[in-house]
Amino acid sequence: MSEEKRHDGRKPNDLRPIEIKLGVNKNADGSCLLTWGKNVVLATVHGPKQMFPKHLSNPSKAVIDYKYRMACISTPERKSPVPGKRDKEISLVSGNALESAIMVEQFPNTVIEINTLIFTADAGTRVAALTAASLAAADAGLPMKGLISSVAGGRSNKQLVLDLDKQEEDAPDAVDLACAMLMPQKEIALLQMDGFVDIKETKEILKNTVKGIETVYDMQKKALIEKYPLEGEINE
Amino acid sequence: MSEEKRHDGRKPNDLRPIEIKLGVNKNADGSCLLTWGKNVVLATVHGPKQMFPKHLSNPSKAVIDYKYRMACISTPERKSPVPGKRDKEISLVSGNALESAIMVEQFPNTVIEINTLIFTADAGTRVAALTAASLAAADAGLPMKGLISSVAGGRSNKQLVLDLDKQEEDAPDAVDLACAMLMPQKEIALLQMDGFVDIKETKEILKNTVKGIETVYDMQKKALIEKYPLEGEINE
Amino acid sequence: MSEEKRHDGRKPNDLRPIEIKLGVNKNADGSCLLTWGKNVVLATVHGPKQMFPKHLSNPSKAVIDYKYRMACISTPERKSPVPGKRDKEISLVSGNALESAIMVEQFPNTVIEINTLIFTADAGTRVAALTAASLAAADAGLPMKGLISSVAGGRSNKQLVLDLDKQEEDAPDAVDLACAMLMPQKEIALLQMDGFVDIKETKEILKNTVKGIETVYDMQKKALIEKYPLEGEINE
Amino acid sequence: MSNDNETMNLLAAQKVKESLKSSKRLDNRDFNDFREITIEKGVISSADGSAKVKLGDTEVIVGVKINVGEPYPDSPDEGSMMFNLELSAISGPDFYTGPPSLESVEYGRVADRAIRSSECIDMKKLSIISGEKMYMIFIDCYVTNADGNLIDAATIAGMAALLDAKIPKIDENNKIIYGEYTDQKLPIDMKKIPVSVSFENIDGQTLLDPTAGEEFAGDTRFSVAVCDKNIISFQKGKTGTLSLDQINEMCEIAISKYDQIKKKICDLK
Amino acid sequence: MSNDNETMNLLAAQKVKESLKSSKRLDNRDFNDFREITIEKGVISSADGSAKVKLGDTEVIVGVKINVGEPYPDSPDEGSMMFNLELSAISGPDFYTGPPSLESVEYGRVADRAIRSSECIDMKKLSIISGEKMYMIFIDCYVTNADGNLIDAATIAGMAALLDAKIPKIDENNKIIYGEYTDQKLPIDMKKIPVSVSFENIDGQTLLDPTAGEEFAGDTRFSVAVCDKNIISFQKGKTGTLSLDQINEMCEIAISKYDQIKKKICDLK
Amino acid sequence: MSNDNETMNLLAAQKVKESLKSSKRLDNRDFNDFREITIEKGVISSADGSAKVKLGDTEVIVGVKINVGEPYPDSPDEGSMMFNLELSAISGPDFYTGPPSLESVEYGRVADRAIRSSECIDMKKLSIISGEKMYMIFIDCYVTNADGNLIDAATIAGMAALLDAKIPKIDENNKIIYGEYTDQKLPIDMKKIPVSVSFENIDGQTLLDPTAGEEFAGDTRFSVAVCDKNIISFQKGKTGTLSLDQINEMCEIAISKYDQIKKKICDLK
Repeated sequence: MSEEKRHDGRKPNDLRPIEIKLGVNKNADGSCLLTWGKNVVLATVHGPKQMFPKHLSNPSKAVIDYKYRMACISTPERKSPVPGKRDKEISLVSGNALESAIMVEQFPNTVIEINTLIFTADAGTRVAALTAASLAAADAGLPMKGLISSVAGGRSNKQLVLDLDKQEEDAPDAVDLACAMLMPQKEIALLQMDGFVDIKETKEILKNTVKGIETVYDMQKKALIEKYPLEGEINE
Repeated sequence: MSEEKRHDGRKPNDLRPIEIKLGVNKNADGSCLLTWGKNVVLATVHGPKQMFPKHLSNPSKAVIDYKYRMACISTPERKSPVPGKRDKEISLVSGNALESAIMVEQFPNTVIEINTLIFTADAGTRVAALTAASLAAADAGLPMKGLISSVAGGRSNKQLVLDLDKQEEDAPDAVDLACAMLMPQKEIALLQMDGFVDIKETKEILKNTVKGIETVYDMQKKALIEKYPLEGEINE
Repeated sequence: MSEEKRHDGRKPNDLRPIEIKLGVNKNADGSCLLTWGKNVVLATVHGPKQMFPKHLSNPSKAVIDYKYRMACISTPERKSPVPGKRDKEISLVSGNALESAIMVEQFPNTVIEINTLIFTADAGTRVAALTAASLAAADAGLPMKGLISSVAGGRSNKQLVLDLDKQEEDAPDAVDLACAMLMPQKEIALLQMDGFVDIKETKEILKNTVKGIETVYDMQKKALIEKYPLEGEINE
Repeated sequence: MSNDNETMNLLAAQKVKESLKSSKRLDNRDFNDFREITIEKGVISSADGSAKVKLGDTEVIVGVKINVGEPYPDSPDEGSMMFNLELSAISGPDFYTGPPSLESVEYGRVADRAIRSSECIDMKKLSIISGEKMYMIFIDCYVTNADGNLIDAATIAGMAALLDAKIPKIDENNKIIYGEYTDQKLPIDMKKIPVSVSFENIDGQTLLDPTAGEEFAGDTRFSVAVCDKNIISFQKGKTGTLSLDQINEMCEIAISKYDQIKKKICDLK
Repeated sequence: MSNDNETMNLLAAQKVKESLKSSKRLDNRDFNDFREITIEKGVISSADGSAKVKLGDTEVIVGVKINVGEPYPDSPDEGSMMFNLELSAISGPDFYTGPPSLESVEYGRVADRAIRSSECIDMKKLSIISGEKMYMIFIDCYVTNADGNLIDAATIAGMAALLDAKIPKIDENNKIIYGEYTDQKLPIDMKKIPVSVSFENIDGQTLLDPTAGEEFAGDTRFSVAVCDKNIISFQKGKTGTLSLDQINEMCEIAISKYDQIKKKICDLK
Repeated sequence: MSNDNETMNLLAAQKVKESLKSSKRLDNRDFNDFREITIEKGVISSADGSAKVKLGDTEVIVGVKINVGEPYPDSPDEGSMMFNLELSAISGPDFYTGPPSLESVEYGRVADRAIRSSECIDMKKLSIISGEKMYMIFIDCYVTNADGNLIDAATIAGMAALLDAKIPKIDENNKIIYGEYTDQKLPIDMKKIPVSVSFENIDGQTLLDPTAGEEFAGDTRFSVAVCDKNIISFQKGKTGTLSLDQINEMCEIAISKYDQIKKKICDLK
C-alpha cells in the first residue's frame, strides 16, 4: 500500500480534527456538540422518563429512542425534513449500539430519548453522531458499562484510509466501513460496510478502524475527564 | 383620511352584512351558521367529553380542540383537504382566544371540540369562524366569562377600512389586522396583523377595529337573546 | 342468452380453476393460499388477541380487522404500497361479511386480525380474498356459524357469465357483481355491483351467482374435510 | 354538556324497535317512503356548481370544482370525475375531524359509483386536447347534519350540484381563468340521471331511507342505484345478511321510486 | 435522571412570580430590556448563508438554501421565500422529535410574516425567467436551546443568515451548481430590516424578551415586528388577554428598540 | 386461539439455549450450515420476474417490476434499482400490517446494499436516453413466513427474481407496453452474483442461518455479503456485541459458503 498524502494532506490513518463540547445544551439531561472535520453534530439525552403510549414500553428495560437526523441545511441540495429509509436504518443500528453500553435494565418501563442532529455533513456522519451521543449519555450521568467510540475506515483511490470525507467516499473504488466499539472492552457494537474488497484488505481495514476507534476513545475520555475530573477516572 | 366609497358601496367603517343562525346542527351540543358578506361558516361544539388518548388530557382544565378548516370548495382554486401551516396556526390562536372566555377549569380531564368549516371564503374567514364558534359555545350552554367577538380592520388603497373583503385585501398597500375581544370586558383575546403601517395609523386601525367588534358583539347578543330570552339577559 | 364459448374456453357459468391450500403459514393461527385462475392470494388469521389502543376495543365483541391488500407486483403497472380508497372500502365490506360468520360475541375486548395479500390480480380479487379468508378463519378454529363463500357474476360482451376475468371485465358493456354468502345458510353477506342492466337480467345474474357460490362452498368444504376429517362433518 | 353517544344511540335504537313491534316507524312514515326532500342549488358562491340537500334532518352540502388536468393513459380522450365525501365532528357526535374514516370512504365511493355507472356525464366531451388536457370534475360532499341515509342524500346532492355547474373559461395555455365562466353547462344526459335508494334491515323488516335511529337499530344496509328501469349499482353495508328475495324486492321498490326522485333533481331551476 | 418537566416548570414560574412581587426579574433585567444578544454568521458550511443567535440562553441556528423553481401563477415575476422553524427534543424537554408541533408552526409563521411584511427582500430581482424560473429561498431555523422568546431569536437569526447568503451559480439549464457561488448577495434593502420584539404578560406586568421561566409564569405573549417607525406585524399568543392600552404601549416600546437590534444585525461582518 | 407471542418466543429461546449447552441445534444442523434452500422462479405471473425462496420454514416471494423513469442528476447515463421488503401480519405474529417497521426497513436496505455493492447489474446498459429516460428496477419482497434469517432469504430471492426478469417492450414515447416483452434479460454479470450469509450469536456461539427461535435466543446478528472471495457488505444487527476475531471468522465462513449458494441461484432454469 502506497503512503501517498490524501487530498487534504492527511496521512492514511489520520483522522480529521475532532472537537468535543460537553453540556452545551442547558435543557437536556446530557448533551454534546461535536465537530469532526466539516461535520457538525449536536447530541442530546433526555430521560429515562415515562413512556407513552404505555403499551410500547418494556417491563424489563428502558427503551432507547435514538434519532439520527440530518438538518435540511446539512447537504448541498436542501434535504427534505421527512426522515427516509437511510435515516431510519441508521437510527436503529445506532440506538442498538448505544443500548449495549447503557444499563437499560435499571430503568424498566421508561424511555431514554437520544437525539442527534447533523448541521453539516461531509461523510462519516453516523459515526460522528454516535460518538457524540455516547458522550451525551455519559454527560447525562446514565449508568454505562463503557463508552461507544466510533469511526469509519475504508478505501479510496486504491489506498486504505481512515475517516473518509465526502470527496474520498465518492471515489469509484471506495469502500466505506462504519464501526463502533464498546470501550475499553473493545467489543464491536456497530458494523456496517459497503464496497468490493478482498478478505485480506477487509481485515486490514478492520484493524485500522479499531486503531482509529482507540484514538476517538482517548479523545472522549479526555473530554469527560476535563469536565468531570473524578468520575472520568472511575469510568476506567 | 378620505371618506370615499368602497368598491362595494360600503363606508370605511361599515361591516359586510352578517347573518346568524343558532342551533342549526341538531347533532351538536351547540352550533351556529354564520354568513358574513360572501363568507359562509358553520361552527359546532361537542363536549366537554372524555379525551383519548388519556395522557393528552389536562388534570386541571378542559382541553380546547379548535379546528379552523376551509372546505375544498371555498376558494377559487380547489383547496387540498389536508390542513396546511396557515390552518394550523389559525386553529391554535383561535382556540386560545376561545379558551380565555370558556370556564375550562370546571371540566378537568375532558376535551371540548370546536369545529369550524368555511364553505365560501372572501377574506376575514378567521374572524367569522371565531365569532361563530363563540356563539356555538354559548348555544351549547358552556359556562363562559363573556363572548368572543371578532372582526378584521386594516387599510386598502390608502384608506383605513373595516372588514376588508378579498379584493381589498389584495391591494398592494393592504394592511390586515384580525382582532378578537372578550366582551363585554373588552379584553383582546386574538390579535394578528400583517402590513407596513406607521404607529399612528396602527393605533387608528386598532381603535376602528374595537368599534367594529362592539358592533359584532351587539349582533351576537341579539341573536342569543332571540333564542334564549332569559339567559341572554343574565349574560350581561 | 347465447351460449357462446368465452375467450378462455369456459362456458358462461364455469368458474376458473380454484386451488386451495390450508395451513400454509406456520406462524398464523390459520391460513389459506388460494389460486383462482391467475389470481393468487394468501390469507392469514391471528387472534383473538388483546387490542391496542384499548379504547378502540369493543366490550361486547371481538373487532374484526380485515385487510385487503394488493402486492405492488400484482398489477401490470407497479401498484403503490399505500392503500387507496378502493382498498379501504373492500377491506371494510369484506370484514363486515366475515363478521356475520364468526361468533365475535365470544371474544369481547379482543381483535381478530385477518390479512389477505393478493400476489397476482386478474379480476375477482375481492371474492378470492374473502373466500380464502373464510377458510383461514376456519383453519384457525374460530367458532363460526358457517363459511363465507364468494364469487363474482356479471355480463361481458352481451353474455351473462360467472367469474369474469380482467379481459371480460374490460368489455364496454361489462357488469360486475361481487357476492358473498354465509353458507350453508344462503344469506347474502356481501353484495356490490356496478353496471347498467335491467331488472330482469339483474335477477338472472344474481341467480347465477348464487349457483357459483354453491360451487365455491363445495370446494371449501372439500378442502376443510380433507384437512380436518372430523370437524368438517360437524360443520354441516 | 355532552351526552354519552353510545348510550344515546342504544336508547334511540330501542325506541325504533319498540315502535316496529306494532309495525310503525317513529315518524309514522310508510316503510317504503322517503322523508321530505328539499334541494337548493347555487348555495356555495365559490364553487362552480353546488347544492344543499335535506333528507329529513340529514343535511349535506356538495360543491363541484372543475379543473384542467392530464388525462389518464388508458382514457386519453376523456375527462375525469372524483367524488369525495367528508364526515367530521360537524356531521354529528359519532364522527371525528381527522383523516378520512372508513365510513366516509365507503359512502363516498358508493355515491361515486352510482354517478359513474349511470354514464350520465359524457366524459368524451370533457376532453380538451387528446392525451394532453381534459376537464377534471371534483365533487366534494360535506355532511352538515347526519341523521341517516347519507348515501342517498350525497348522491342526490352530487347530481344537483353537477347540473348546477358551469364550465369555467380557460386561457390559451388551457389554464382555468378563475371566476370567469363559459355559458356551457356540463354535458349531462337528462335521461341517465342516477337515483340511489337505501334500506335498513331491522329484525327482518326493511325500511327505506332510514333515520340515524333506525340505522342504530339495524345491522344491515342495502343501497341500490337505479336509472329508469335499470340497476346500476349495489352496495350491501354493515355486518348483517340479506336473502336473495329481500334483494330482489328492494330492487323493485327502488325502481318504483325512480321517477319521484329524478323529478326532484331535474325540475330545479 | 430526568426531571418531571411540569413540576419543574411550575417551580420556575413560582420563582418568577415571587420576584415580580418586588418588581424584579430573576436576572435583574429592566422590564423592557433584551438579554445579551450575540450573532455569529457563516456557522454552517453546507448552507448558502447561516447564523447562530444567542439571546441569553436561548440559542437558534438558521441556514439559508437557495434553489431554482417555478414561480407561483399569481406572481410570475417574483422569487419566493419560506421560513421553517423546528422544535425537537434537542430544543428542550418540553418538545418532541416528530411531526411539527403547533407551537413550531406558529413561531415559524410569525417569523416568516415579520420578514415578508418588511418587504426587505426584492422578490422581483429573484426572477430568472418570467413565469418559468425563479430563486426560491428556504430559511430553516433549528432551536438548539429553548430558554424563551424563540420568535425574536428566530427572526434575528433569519435576517442575519439572509444577509450572509451568497447566490449559487446556475448552469445553462438554470440548475444549481452545488458548491459554486456568484459574487452576488441576496437583494436586501438595508433600510427595511425587520425587528421582532416580544413580551410576556404576567399578572398585568409585561416583560420584554421573556425567559422560559417567565413564559411559564405568564399566560399571554405579544410579538410586534417593526421596521423603523412602522409596525409590520402583530401576534398575540397563548390564552390570556390584553388591553388596547397595553398593545399600544408595547408598540411604542418595540419601536424604541428598533435601532439597537437592527444595528446588531447589520453591523456584522 | 392466539398465543401470547412474547411468552412463546421466550419458551422457544429457552429450548434453543438448553440444546446449545450440549452444542446442539434443535434441528441438529451443523453450526455453519444453511437449512435446505429451494428456489422457484416465475411464480408471479403479473411480475416481470419473480421467485419464491424457502430457507427451512422461512419463505419469501420477490417480484421484479421494470418501469421507465428519469435518471438521477448525478448519474444521467444509468438505470436505477430499489429493493423494498415488507413485513406484515402475514409474515408472522410478531409483525403488524401498517406503515413499514424499522425491522423491515433494515432488512430491505441490507439486501439492497448486497445487490448494489456487487455491481452485478450493469446500470449503464439500463440507460435509454442519456439524462432523460432509463429503466427503473423495483424489487418487492414479501415475507410469507418468517422463521429467521430473512436477510439471506430476501437476497437470494431478489437475485433469482432479477435473473428471471424480462425487459418489457416500450413504445416510441418510451412508455412501457404492459404485458409485452423484448427477448432481453437484465444485464447481469454472472461472475458477480452476491451471496448474503447471516449469523446469530448466542452466548458466544455463532450459528449460521438462524431460525426464529435461535434469533429469539440471541442478541446479535451479523450479515456479511460476499462475491467470490470478496466482501461486499457488512451489517451487525441487534443490541449485542462481537469481537474482531468473531467478525474475521464469520467472513471466512461466509466466503466458504459462496459457491454452494451461488450455484443454487445460477443453476435454475
